[in-house]
Parts: sequence; structure tokens; C-alpha cells
Amino acid sequence: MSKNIKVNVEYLTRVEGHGNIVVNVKNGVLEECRLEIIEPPRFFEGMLRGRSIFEAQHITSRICGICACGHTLASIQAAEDALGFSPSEQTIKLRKFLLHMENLDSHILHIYLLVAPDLLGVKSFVPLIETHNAVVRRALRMKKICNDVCDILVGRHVHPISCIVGGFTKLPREKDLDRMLNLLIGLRPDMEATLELAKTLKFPQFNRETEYVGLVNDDGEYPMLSGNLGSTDGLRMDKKEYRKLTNEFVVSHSSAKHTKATRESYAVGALARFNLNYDKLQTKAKEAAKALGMKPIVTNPYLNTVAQLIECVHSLEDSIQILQELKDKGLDYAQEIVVGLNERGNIPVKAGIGFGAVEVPRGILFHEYEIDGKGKIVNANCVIPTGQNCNNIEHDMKALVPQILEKSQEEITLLMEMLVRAYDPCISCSAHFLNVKFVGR
Amino acid sequence: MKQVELRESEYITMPAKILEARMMTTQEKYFKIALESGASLDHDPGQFVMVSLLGIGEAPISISSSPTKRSYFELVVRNVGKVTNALHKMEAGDTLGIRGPFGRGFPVQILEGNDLLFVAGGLGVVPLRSLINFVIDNRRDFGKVHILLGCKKPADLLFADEIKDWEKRLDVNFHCTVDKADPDWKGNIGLITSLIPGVNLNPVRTFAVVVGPPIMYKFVLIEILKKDIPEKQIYVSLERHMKCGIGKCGHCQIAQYYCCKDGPVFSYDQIKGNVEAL
Amino acid sequence: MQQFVTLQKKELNTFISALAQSQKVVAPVARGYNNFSFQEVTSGKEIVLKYIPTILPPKKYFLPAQETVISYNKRENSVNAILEYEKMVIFGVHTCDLAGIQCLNMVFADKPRDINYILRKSKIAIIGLECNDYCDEYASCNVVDNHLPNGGYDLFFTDLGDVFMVHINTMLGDELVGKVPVFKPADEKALKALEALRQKKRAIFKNEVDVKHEDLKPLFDRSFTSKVWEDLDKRCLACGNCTNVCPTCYCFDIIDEPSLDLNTGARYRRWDSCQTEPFAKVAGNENFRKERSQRQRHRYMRKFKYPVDKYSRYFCTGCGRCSRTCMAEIKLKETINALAKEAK
Amino acid sequence: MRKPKVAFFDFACCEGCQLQVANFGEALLDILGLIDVVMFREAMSEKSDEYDIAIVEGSITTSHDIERIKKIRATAKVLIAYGSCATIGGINGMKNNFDLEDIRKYVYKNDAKYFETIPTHPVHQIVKVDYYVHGCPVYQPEFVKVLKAALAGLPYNVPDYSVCVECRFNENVCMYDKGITCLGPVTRAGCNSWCINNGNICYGCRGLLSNPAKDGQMDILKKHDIPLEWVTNKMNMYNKPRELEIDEQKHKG
Ligand SMILES: Cc1cc2nc3c(=O)[nH]c(=O)nc-3n(C[C@H](O)[C@H](O)[C@H](O)COP(=O)(O)OP(=O)(O)OC[C@H]3O[C@@H](n4cnc5c(N)ncnc54)[C@H](O)[C@@H]3O)c2cc1C
Ligand code: SF4
Ligand code: SF4
Ligand code: SF4
Repeated sequence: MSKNIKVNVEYLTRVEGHGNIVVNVKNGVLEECRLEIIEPPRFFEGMLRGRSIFEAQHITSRICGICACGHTLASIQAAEDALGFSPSEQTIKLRKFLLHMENLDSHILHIYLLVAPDLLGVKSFVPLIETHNAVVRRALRMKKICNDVCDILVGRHVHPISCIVGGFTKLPREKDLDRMLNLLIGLRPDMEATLELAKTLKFPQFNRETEYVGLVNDDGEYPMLSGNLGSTDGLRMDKKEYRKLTNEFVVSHSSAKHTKATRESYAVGALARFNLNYDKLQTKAKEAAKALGMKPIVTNPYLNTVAQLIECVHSLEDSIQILQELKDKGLDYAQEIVVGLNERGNIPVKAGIGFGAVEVPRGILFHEYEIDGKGKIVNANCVIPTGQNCNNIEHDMKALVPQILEKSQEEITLLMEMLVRAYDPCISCSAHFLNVKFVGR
Repeated sequence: MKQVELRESEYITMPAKILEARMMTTQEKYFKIALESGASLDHDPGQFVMVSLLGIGEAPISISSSPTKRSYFELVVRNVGKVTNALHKMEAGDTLGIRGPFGRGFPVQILEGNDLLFVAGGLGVVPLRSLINFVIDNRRDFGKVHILLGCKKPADLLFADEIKDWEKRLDVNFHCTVDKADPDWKGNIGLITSLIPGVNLNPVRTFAVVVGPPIMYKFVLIEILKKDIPEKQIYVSLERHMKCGIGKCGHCQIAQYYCCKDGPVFSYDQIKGNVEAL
Repeated sequence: MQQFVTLQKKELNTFISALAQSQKVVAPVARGYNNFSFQEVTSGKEIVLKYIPTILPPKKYFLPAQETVISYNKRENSVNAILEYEKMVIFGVHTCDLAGIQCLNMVFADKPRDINYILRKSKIAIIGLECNDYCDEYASCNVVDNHLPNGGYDLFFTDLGDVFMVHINTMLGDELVGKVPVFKPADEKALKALEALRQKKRAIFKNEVDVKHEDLKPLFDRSFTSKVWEDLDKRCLACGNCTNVCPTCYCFDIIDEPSLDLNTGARYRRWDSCQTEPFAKVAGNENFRKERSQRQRHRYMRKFKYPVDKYSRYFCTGCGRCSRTCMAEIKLKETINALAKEAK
Repeated sequence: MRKPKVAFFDFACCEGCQLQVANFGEALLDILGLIDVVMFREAMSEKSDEYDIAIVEGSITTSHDIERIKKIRATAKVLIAYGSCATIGGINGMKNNFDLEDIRKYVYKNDAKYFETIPTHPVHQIVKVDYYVHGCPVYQPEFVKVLKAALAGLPYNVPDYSVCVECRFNENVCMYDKGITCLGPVTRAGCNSWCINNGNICYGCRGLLSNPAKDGQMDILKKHDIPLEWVTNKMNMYNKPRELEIDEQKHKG
């Protein structure tokens, strides 16, 4: 068997940000296989220097419009950690809810608009408007509901407005809670239909032993907003030590830095969380997992999409539960904070370092800030899920290509693209922060 | 919130059809329009209409034809923005909406029997033409008639054919000037103010009617006042931003006057000393 | 029809809740930081009785910030005039705002009449509420004579401690009172208390500026070229807040908005502000009020001079909103005093 | 009538503005009824070099970007700058607060040489822009307005009055009443005072008014005892690249 294959996917589509895939097979031997990230660097990290720690959220939210709420929450966590400020129970609850909405929104977008076209054999959701109109409408409807809930909760989903260091500048009123609850309860039938649809979809078969990394904790809650770092290889450490885990290094072909933990690479994201914390999922989510034939530990990266769907069920149900609790207890509106006053001494400022580790749709996201005595940022670092996954994707590709060499070049290309897309890479995010360690070329 | 349909409203437009449309200069387009109902617009010289294009907006445009023309009316539109640009794309056979006529036109009853001095600069000839043609159509009812016309260059001259006709008439004293001539130009060269001193008139029984761009008024009025025409006998037509045309929206306000309702024609006496008017 | 009735204060809730059963009721509610706003209420408990003028005056119900005036269909070449309205009761309108509504009534009843305004107005019942004392230092209702009720309401409430004295001014007011059996005929004692309050108010409310009521207009007649406007030019941000909150500012823009099919659509009017730069601009880049000083002068003239020439009435109600809302702290009373000082 | 072909392009940005399109819900299908989207990399694999309307997101930050945007301009009949990054430089412009060499070294250390960068430019500083949709992110109702205008071939005028106007319509308690500065008075409206409605201040993401009242603004700061630095600092978050135009005008003048 001597075959030459050259795959060069420029401007990978249906992912957020710019990426290229390069595969080079000569005489049946894989010579080159890599994922290039070519998003223009935006220097967020450099730009943060000298800004007030209270502005970090506003700025870092703009790293990525898709996971803006995730960046917001990670940034706030790091900032509050640096300031030694503990948010109230109510604030934490609302933040968890926000994170769920982001998770739901992002997963729905990914499942329906980015992955489904592959599985249904078309180039994008646009042809589906003709062939699967009801499905497209459902997807858009579900997405809109998440969006509407975010509008009520934080002003908007893309770059949330009211969620800042210290708490919320505007708390939902009683009728707002009702509106959100109604919207989410109304989402249930569409979620059921989505599960039914998922049962009919066929995913490529490919397994590779992988180390899965995510937040873990000892209470009964599926950890998203807080916890320690853990892995399926048994790793466990405090979030402060995240650099030991991520071991970032730069590779020449990519403007996103790569990471590795105990093995040569690791994976983060819905599948990692599913594998690590399956037990803590909401009952309905577990039922969904069963129906979809998912049981930890799943090592087929293509099934990340299915793990996302299971998380959707979890996020929806957990959100409804949180809303119910908030409604029963009632919100304390005295906690509504005035933006800007924090910067003027409401929250005392001291020099320090703070860490944020939050499970965002694509995996664990780290923010770290060092501030001076005036609350100005002197150093900033972010490690983005896709940056962590990049290395793992390359290892997956290297394992996958020899298994599918028999296929046509188009099929190979598609399978590679689908693999990358399964990770739901957010390349615009990952290209923006490159710091830490650089391993020379 | 309830929404109901109203049978009457000041904002309702009358459907109208363009009978004829042609470019007059590079910037101005001429339209001959008739109401679809067949009714006459029945306007006074100097009044204007709101031209409505659905989905685009409305613009106040002076009626250029004399009310003696009953079955149609004429507009001349300069292309300056959204509505006027869209109007320029329209041709004969197209329909548009009309509201009006609005405003107070020239006081024809007062002018009757008197000598008249018309001074028009640039686009000012458009509204003034409705009065000039009305006077010409009823020539016997008026005294001496002087027409002074000015524009930037010969190519800007509007209604050139008609003007030739005015020029030829024995019962009209006509002069025209351009700021900048071209080789074919045989007439006067210079600002319109230069024509005024040469007019031989009797200030006691002369009424001056001046229409032109804002900067023109100041200088023309100085010259006219030098002729000892009483302030009450000088009329101007002012242009202001307008939205409703019925004296509510506030855009066209000059002191206590709404230009759309109390104007656009004012006597000098009415507005002199008003720092915002001239 | 009884002229005066009383309502036990604790019964206000019953009255409002009962009214809210059958129609929309709006009343002042708190927005924090000593700001208030007219909002829909379903019970009397939400209402703040002691409030300073709301952020937006009740004009927002009479002349909505944005309203559709026509809808159209291009393909069918059809144009329909539209009225948007809502039947409602406004509770708690201060005397200055009653005056504001009266001013708007004059403008929109002036020919050609504005049908939209007039019809909408006829669906709104107005319940006034007396101010027993000054709202704050920005108010100047005395100089324009709006500190005492001068009509313009269906019912008028005066807080007399345990009871409200309620003046029934119209048949509609009588109907409202008749709907809920909580009102009693006013007794002698209550009527005396009302008279005493009015007396007391005459002592509290004093001319707020250094100019007498009748001298305001002549002052503005003389003030066209005042230096005071130059000073405002430097300070004013031209943000338009002062006109938007003014109960007697009614200028608007007319805008077409096609629907997504690009065939149908609506033409609506929307509040506009003479303080913004493009307001008086015409083609050829001529702007008749280019400078902020000219625009500020225009605003003041539109309160103290032009309407007096036209309607023989000051169009400032003394509510103080423009001063309260101005970030640059341009204050109406100060401006008037500065003009007066200069004129001396 | 043939449906106009629309292509989306992204430069340095967070792609949140493109996401705003996906957030329309089912109304998106109505929009897609009017136009033929031939390229939308975030959600579509189809590619095309033929389009009538180019919707450009993101700022110009490399010399490669300059070439690319020029090509897009040459192909498109209508170019819409979409989102603050494209219309005013936006958050990317914060980079211009620093020395470029310095920031490159800070972020990429020894590898800085691989990452070429130029000062952040909004699109109109490089090529002609026909329509602007300001905002970080864009306000969907305004985008719909602009799209309709572009399809009808009509101009869209971005409001040249301040955010305060809309803020008053919404009856928000003014931030200055709370003792806080807000860029609303100098920022052009059109977002329905989105941030203030939700308890935050205006950061000026839609760009400054054409004639902001500088003196007045200073006055206010003095009155509220707010250091000027605080405001310039906020201004420099979104509006820094504006200086490049002012510099240019100085050169020309
Ligand atoms: C009483 C009166 C009679 C007029 N007669 C004629 C005429 O016979 N022929 C003619 O070509 N023009 C006439 N105009 C001017 C014409 O109304 C404006 O040029 C037109 O409204 C501009 O609209 P637009 O949508 O094309 O421009 P826009 O795109 O809206 O704006 C372009 C410029 O015009 C200004 N403008 C906008 N709306 C108006 C308005 N309603 N009034 C004045 N300026 C405005 C804007 O401030 C801007 O500077 C008249 C104006 C008035 C007030
Ligand atoms: S001018 Fe000022 S004080 Fe007078 S009515 Fe208007 S907002 Fe109130
Ligand atoms: S909060 Fe900001 S936008 Fe609103 S009125 Fe005050 S300054 Fe203007
Ligand atoms: S309020 Fe200011 S920062 Fe917020 S969206 Fe509007 S212009 Fe942008």
C-alpha cells in the first residue's frame, strides 16, 4: 500500500476562530499531521496590564463572544480571589445558573448548527432549512430561549452586563424569575425531541486511551464553578497549581499554546466532565446517558457531542431547580451592587494573586491575575480549553489517520474536520493568551 | 396597547402619479404630478407639499407650478439625501404620496394691483415660479413686474425655456446673472445683489418677493432696503428642517413661528431683528 | 355630584386594587436614589405618596416616546392611519404635571388638530395629588403659579393626615369614586383642614427666582443676546436629557421603518430633542442652531417667551426636572437669576 | 428579484457579533429569506468569492489583514462594518495604548518575532465603509435596521445624539446621581442604553459623538470630584484608534 495524501484544510469552518488542518501522508507513512491555529494575536494579556482589576471582567469577556459568560465568571473568580473577597451564597447561585445557561446555549449551537450538518451529510445548516425545517426551527428556538434567559439575567448573553466583581448590578425581580422559569420549562419538550434525534445519529467509531481533566469535588454537585483539579488518571490538586497541570508550551505552527499533564496530552470538555463526574449528574441527565448508550469512561472523542447533549439535560434541569429555590427563598435586593463604587473602596484593595478555574462549555478555563496595592493588574494569564485540547487533537489525528488510510481523500478530510469539530474548538479564545513557558522550535 | 385604524389623520397621504419626470440639471429633477383622485391640489403660490415615499420618509418640497394649472402640479427636487435621492430614481408612471398643500404662501390678494420685484437665487426660483407664473397668467391685475434671477453658473439655470419666455415678454422687466460664466454666456456676470441698484422702481407701490438660500437674504435685503421699499412690503420664503408640516414637531420653529404653518412666507417686518430667522 | 369626598388613607389600597381589577392603573413608584417613575401598579402598596417629580413626566402616556402614525403596504399601495392607545387611570399627578398636560393639550388641539393625541387623551383618567410642601430645591412651581391645583384632573387627592380630601372635578371622576364604596362625603372638619393646608402652603411657597411672574416674559424678550447663553454653551453636553424629561417638550421626529419583508411597514413619530446637533440642520450643511448656546436659548425661549406670545401661558411648569436631570448642573432657577442680574 | 449574496468575514475580534446573528432565533429564517448567505465561516462550510454585501467583523491588526480587507472591498458592492472592533477598533484598540514592540515581547517573549502586528485600525481607516453597525456586541434591532437599509439601497444614519437620550426614555436612574461617571453623554446612541438598563455604566463601545462637549464633560468631572484619568482610561478602552484619524488629519492639515 503506497498512498500519498495531502490534506490541507484552510480556514476550518464551523468552529469559532481560524484553524487549519495539515495532514501529509507519503507512501502510506504519516509524515506530518497538525492543527494550525492562525487567529491573529490580540494581545489581551498585554493589554490588561495597568488596568484596574475591576475592569478585567469587562475586557476578558471580549476574548471570546461564544464563551463570554465563561470568561466573565473565571475572570471574576480570579479577581475576587486576588482581592480576598467572598461572594454571597445568592451571588454564587446566580453565577451557577448563568454558567448553566452558557453551557446550554453553547452546546445547542454546537450540536445543531456545527455538528449536525456533518452527520446529515450537508455543508451547513442552511440546506437543512429546506430538508429539515422543523429541526432547524427547534435549534434556533432553543438557542433563542437560552439567549432570552441571559437577557433577563445579565442583560445579554454576548458580553454579559450585570455580572461583575462583587455580585450583580441588577438582580432579577420576582416576575423576571417567573419569566425565566416559564421559558426553561417550555424548553423541555424541545430537549426531549433533541434526545430522540440524537438516538438516530451515527458517530464515527474511534477510540483512544486519553487522560481526561476537569474540576472535581467531594460534595454531591456536578462541579462547574468550583472544585479542585482532577483527572481520570487520578491527578488531584488545588486550582492554584494549575500551571503544573497545563505545562504549557508553544509550538511553532500555532498561535495557541499547547498543554500536557501526566501523559503526552490530555482532554478537557463535556466528555472529560462526563467521565469524571457522571455520578453527580441530574437524574434526568443520567437517564439520557443511558438511553444514548453512554457510560463512563468513554474514549471516543467523536462522542464529545453526545456528552454535550447529556450536559444540556443536566444544565436545564439544574437551572430549573436553582430558579425554584430562588423563587421559594426570595432574592435579597440589598445585594444589588453599584458598579464603580467597588472601585472606589467598597471592596478594599490589596496586592495579591488570584486564580479562577471554571468549567466552561469547552472545558476548564483558567484566569490568573497579579495585582499591585492599588488594584492595578501587573500580570495576567489565561489558559483556554481549546489550547489544552489542541495537543490532544493532534494525538488523536495521529492515531486516527493510519486507521483510515483506505478511505478516499474527501472522506479522510471530512473525518479529520469532524474530529476537530467534535472538540468544539474555540480558536478565537485560545489564540489570545500565550504566555508561560515557551519551548523553543 | 391597542391599535386601531383611524379614518382621518394629518399623516395620511394622498396617492399621486408622476406624469412626467426629467433631469433639469445634474442635481435637480423635474416632476409633473397629478393626484390619483383627479382632484386639484388647489394651492396658493409659495405653499409646499410633503412628498412621501413609503419605507423611506417624507420631504417638504415647494410647489413650483402656478395654481392656474388645475389638473397637475410641478415639483423640482435637488438630490441631497435619503428621500430626495430615492425621488430621483422615480420616473413617469411611478406613484408616490402627497400631503398638503401646507403653509402660508405669498399674499396674492395684497400683491394685486401693485408693482412687483422678484428676486430669486439658486433653487429659490422653484417656489417663486409658482407666483411669477400666476402673475403672468393674470398679468392685467398687477402693476410693473421686475424679475431678477441669479445662480452659480449657466448650467444651473432651472426652467431655461420658460425663462427665455419671461425675457421676451414686453410686460416683464427681466434680468439674469451668474456668479461664474462659461464661453456661451451672454448675460450678466456677478452676484444677484449687483442687479438690484439698476432697477427703476417706485418704492411706495412696489412689493419685493425674495427667495433663495439662507446666505443670500442678508445681502439682498440690504440692497432692497436701500431702495426704500417699506419693510412691510418685502416678503421672503424661508427653509427649515421640517418633519410634520403641521406646526407640531418643532423642527422648523423660528421664535414663536412655525415655518411650516406660519410660513414659509414671511414679511420682513414680521421677522426682522429675529436673530434666528435670517 | 358631590364636590368633595374623603377617603381613609388606609383605604387607598382598596381603591387602587379595585380600580386595577378593571383597567390599567399607573402611579409613582420608587426607582432608588430618590428617583421615581410612573409605572403600572396593581395595589396601593406599590405607590409612593411622597415623591419628587418622576424621571419622565406623565406625558409619556399622552405622547408616547414612540408611536406608530401610519402603517403601509407598498405592493397594494395602501396607507392606513393608526392610533395606538390604552385605557388607563393615572394616579398621583402633581399640580406641576397637571399643568404640563394642559400645555400639551393646547398644542395638540391647535389646528390642525392632532387626532392621535386627542383620542388617546380621552381614554386616560387623571387623578391629581397635592404637594403639601416643596419637592426639593429644584422646584419653581410658585413663580409659574402651579403650586396650587388649577384644574386639568378628574379627581384630586389632598393628604390631610389620616384622610385624603378628594375633589371630584368631572363626571368621569365621579364614576371612579362610585366604583368603590370607600368614599364618604367630606365633613366640615375635613374641609376646614383643606383650607388650613392651603393657607399654610401660601406661606411655604414663595417666588423661587428674583423675577416676578409677570416680569418673566419681558425678561426673556430682552435676553436674546445675553452672555448667559455663552456660559451655558461651555457647560451644556447637548445630551437632550432636559427636553426629554420636560413635561411640556413635545418635539418629535418622523421615521419610516419597513418590516423584514421590505413591503409593509410603519411610519412612527418619536420624541426628538432640540438640544441635539442635527435637529435644525438643513441640506447644504446649514444649521440654524449650531451652537449649544443657541440650542439652550431656544429651550428657555420655548418655555418663557414663545408660548406666551402664542398661547398666553408659560410652558415651564416649575417641576424642576430639567435641573435635576442635568449632569452639568445647569439649573433653571440659576439661569433665570443670572439673566435677571444681567438685565439690571 | 435575485436575492443579494451576503458574506461574513472576520478579522481580529471575539466573533460575538456573528453570534448575535445566531441569537435571532426563528426570526433568522425570515432574514435568510431576504438574503443568500454565501459565506459565514462560523456556521457554514460553503465558501464563495462572489458576493454583493460583505459584512466585516473585527479590526485590522496585521499587514496581511490590510491586503485581505482591500480584496474584500474590491469584490463587494456594499461593505458593512459590523461591531465595534470593525467600526472603531474597539477593545483591540487598547493595544495602541502600549508600545507595540513592548506588548509583543510581553506576550510572546522570545517568540515575538513570529507574531507580526500593526496598530489596531477600524475598517474605515483602511477602506471605504458603506454602513456601520456599532456596538460590542452589536444591538440586534439596529443590525436589522441596517440590513434593511442596505437591501433597499438607502442610507442608514447612526444616531448622532448621546446614549443619555435613550437612557432617559428608559427612565434609568442616572449614574451621576449615584456618584459614578458614565460615558453615555459623549457616546452615540442606538443601543437603547443597553448597559445602563442593566445597572452598568456606558463604556462608549459605540464610539464618540461627532461633536462631544469636551468642556462640559470636564466640568462634570470637577463637580463630582472624578479624576480626568478615570475617564480617559475608560475612553481608551474602545475609542483609542480614533487618535489615528486625528493624527492623520493633523498630517494633512
Ligand atoms: C418649505 C420647504 C420647501 C422646500 N422646497 C424644496 C424644493 O422645492 N426642492 C428641493 O429640492 N428641496 C426643497 N426643500 C428642501 C428639502 O425638503 C430637503 O432637501 C429634503 O427634505 C432633504 O431630505 P432627504 O431625505 O433627501 O435628506 P436627508 O438624507 O434626510 O438629509 C440631508 C440633509 O438635509 C437636511 N434635511 C433633512 N430633512 C429636511 C427637511 N425636512 N427640511 C429641510 N432639510 C432637511 C438634513 O439635515 C441633512 O443636512 C424644501 C424645504 C422646505 C422646508
Ligand atoms: S423647563 Fe424644566 S422646570 Fe420647566 S417644566 Fe420643563 S423640565 Fe420642568
Ligand atoms: S446613566 Fe449614563 S447614559 Fe444614562 S443619563 Fe446618566 S450619563 Fe447618560
Ligand atoms: S450603553 Fe454604552 S457601552 Fe453599553 S452597549 Fe450602549 S454604547 Fe455600548
